[in-house]
Amino acid sequence: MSDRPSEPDDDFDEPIVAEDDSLVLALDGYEGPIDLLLSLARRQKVDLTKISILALADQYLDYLARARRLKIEVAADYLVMAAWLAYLKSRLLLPDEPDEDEPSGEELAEALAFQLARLEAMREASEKLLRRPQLGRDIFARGAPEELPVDETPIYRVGLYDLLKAYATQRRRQEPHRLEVMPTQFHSMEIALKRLTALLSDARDWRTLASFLPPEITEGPLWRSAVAATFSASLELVREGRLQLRQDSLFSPIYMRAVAARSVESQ
Amino acid sequence: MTDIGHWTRVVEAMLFASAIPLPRDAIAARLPEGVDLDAILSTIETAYAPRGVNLVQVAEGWAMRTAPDLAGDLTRAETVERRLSRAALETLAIVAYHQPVTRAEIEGIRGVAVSKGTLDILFETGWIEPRGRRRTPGRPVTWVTTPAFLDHFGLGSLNELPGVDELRAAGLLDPTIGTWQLGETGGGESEDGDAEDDENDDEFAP
Amino acid sequence: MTDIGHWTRVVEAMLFASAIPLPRDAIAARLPEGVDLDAILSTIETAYAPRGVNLVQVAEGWAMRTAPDLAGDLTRAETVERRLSRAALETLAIVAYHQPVTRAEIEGIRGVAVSKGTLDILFETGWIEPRGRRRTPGRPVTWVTTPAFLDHFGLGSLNELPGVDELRAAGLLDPTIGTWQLGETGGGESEDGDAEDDENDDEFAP
Repeated sequence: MSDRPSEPDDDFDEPIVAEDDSLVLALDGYEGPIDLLLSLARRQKVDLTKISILALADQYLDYLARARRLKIEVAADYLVMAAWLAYLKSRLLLPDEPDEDEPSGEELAEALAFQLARLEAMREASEKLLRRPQLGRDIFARGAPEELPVDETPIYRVGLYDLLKAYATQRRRQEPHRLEVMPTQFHSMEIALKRLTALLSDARDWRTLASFLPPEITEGPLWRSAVAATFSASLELVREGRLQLRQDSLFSPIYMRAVAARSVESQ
Repeated sequence: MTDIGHWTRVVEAMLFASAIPLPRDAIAARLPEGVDLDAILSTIETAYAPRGVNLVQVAEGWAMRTAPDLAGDLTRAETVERRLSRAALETLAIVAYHQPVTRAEIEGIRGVAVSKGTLDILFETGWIEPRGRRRTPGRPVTWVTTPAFLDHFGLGSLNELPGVDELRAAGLLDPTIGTWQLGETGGGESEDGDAEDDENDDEFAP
Repeated sequence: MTDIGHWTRVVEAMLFASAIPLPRDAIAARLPEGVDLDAILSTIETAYAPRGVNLVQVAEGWAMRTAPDLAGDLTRAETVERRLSRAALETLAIVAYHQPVTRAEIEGIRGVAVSKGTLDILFETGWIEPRGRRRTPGRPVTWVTTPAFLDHFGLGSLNELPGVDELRAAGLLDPTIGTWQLGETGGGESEDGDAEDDENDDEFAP
């Protein structure tokens, strides 16, 4: 079991292998610019809180420059970071202009150092967590848990209303039932025919069937019956030669227009 | 419980963590040669004998089990809320309104068979009880409601159960089925007559 | 191991019966009043300390667990151990130490986007879960660790996270410092109380 703690460390292999200057460039191994910065910072071999951000910025820019010289493809976020670090460098090297809105170069550097330290802390923390004995791997729970007996006393929450309702329900079931059909509201063909005929004089151009419907009817069974009635009425008018119908394809809107009075006369 | 040998601890942990009783051979297979397993099992058995958990030998092997004498103290009394089935509720109502009533009579009123379980559940609630027998062939048991029934439903006496007229007045006898309108649901409600002690009002509802 | 009190045996049996940690209150609920549960737990803890099975305080409760030093001698569970990626482990640590934390905040700390799959894996493992939302624009979900996480890593509470006191003292768990300095995402992400009585909370409430 003493071999246990070292095991998870493989996960944390760093892409930088060499100690000396001939550092191996492998951007693929990094999870973004911050990860690369952290790796470079570790190479300074100092407490992260005492790190030289200026030196770090130089190392990063140098690293990217080499990567580009070697024609290694560099993702955009690395370049964004490079630009930002170059900016940070300039802010650190040049005297700060008193500007209340912008943080000073030192503040920016501090914030970056903080972020590196915080990420490093989380990495260490995750390693420490992994080194703990884990349930199901190093330590075990009871394999055959026993259910503790429970003595259940049922209680029924029933109110007087439920009781009476139940009685009424079952009584009603014994009684004869009547099916009652309520008067139905619908739009008759007679009404539709009347309406359509009245509107016919204004319908020289193609108009959709829907535009002939009474505007106050917008939905429900009444609307459906109005559509059906109007359509039937239109067929009647077509039969009489007073109306033309057109539908461009299956289920597409139905258009109608009045047949010009002249042609009616000519019939 | 001091000076416990390493392999005793390992066997203890194995027995604890195993999902199934461990046959002696299965334990032995995981120990180095020369370890006296029988002595270990005996040690553990003795150590746990007075405790809340014991090492027991079952058909399949060795296992740790909570001590059987503790069952009573480990049992937790719990009240669970249950719903009365509709059948039970209707049966209860019929007993209340028609008592004393036999099972066959309840079935006659409900129009369906009443399972014995339904009466059992109601008996268990303490709301109904058998009282006497009909002087008819088979001498069937008759059922009545109990004082606990009156108590639970807040009734002073059976006379306080509302009559059929009152049920109707409260709208409880209104049929909700039997009305139909094109394309609409739940449209109109209509009155329905009561067959027994009311004149039938057979006109259509307004 | 002699002269064990009756209620000690009962508590012992309860602890052995359960595979998951029992909150102190859950144990107390099954005991009569006047039983000194803390003394009992302490007695059991001491009695089992040298044994192959120990009483430990995990996940805000008490549980019997095999002794950690026996890990090497016990057969590993048959289940394939889940190898979490480095990204998942880091994310887990960040949730554990910074909870409640939004995905954007995790990304701010890690400096890279957190793929949805990473949170899903941890959620599926049962170690993290969403709890509540930040009262910031977009009302992002916040993540916390579960009792199963504490149980798995043998932690009594979040205060037992390795090095948590030092990290807190060093200000590294301070949520007010965001990632504004990189001019990237997460600029608007600021700490906000989870208190229910925050003003302007409810306008985005579902």
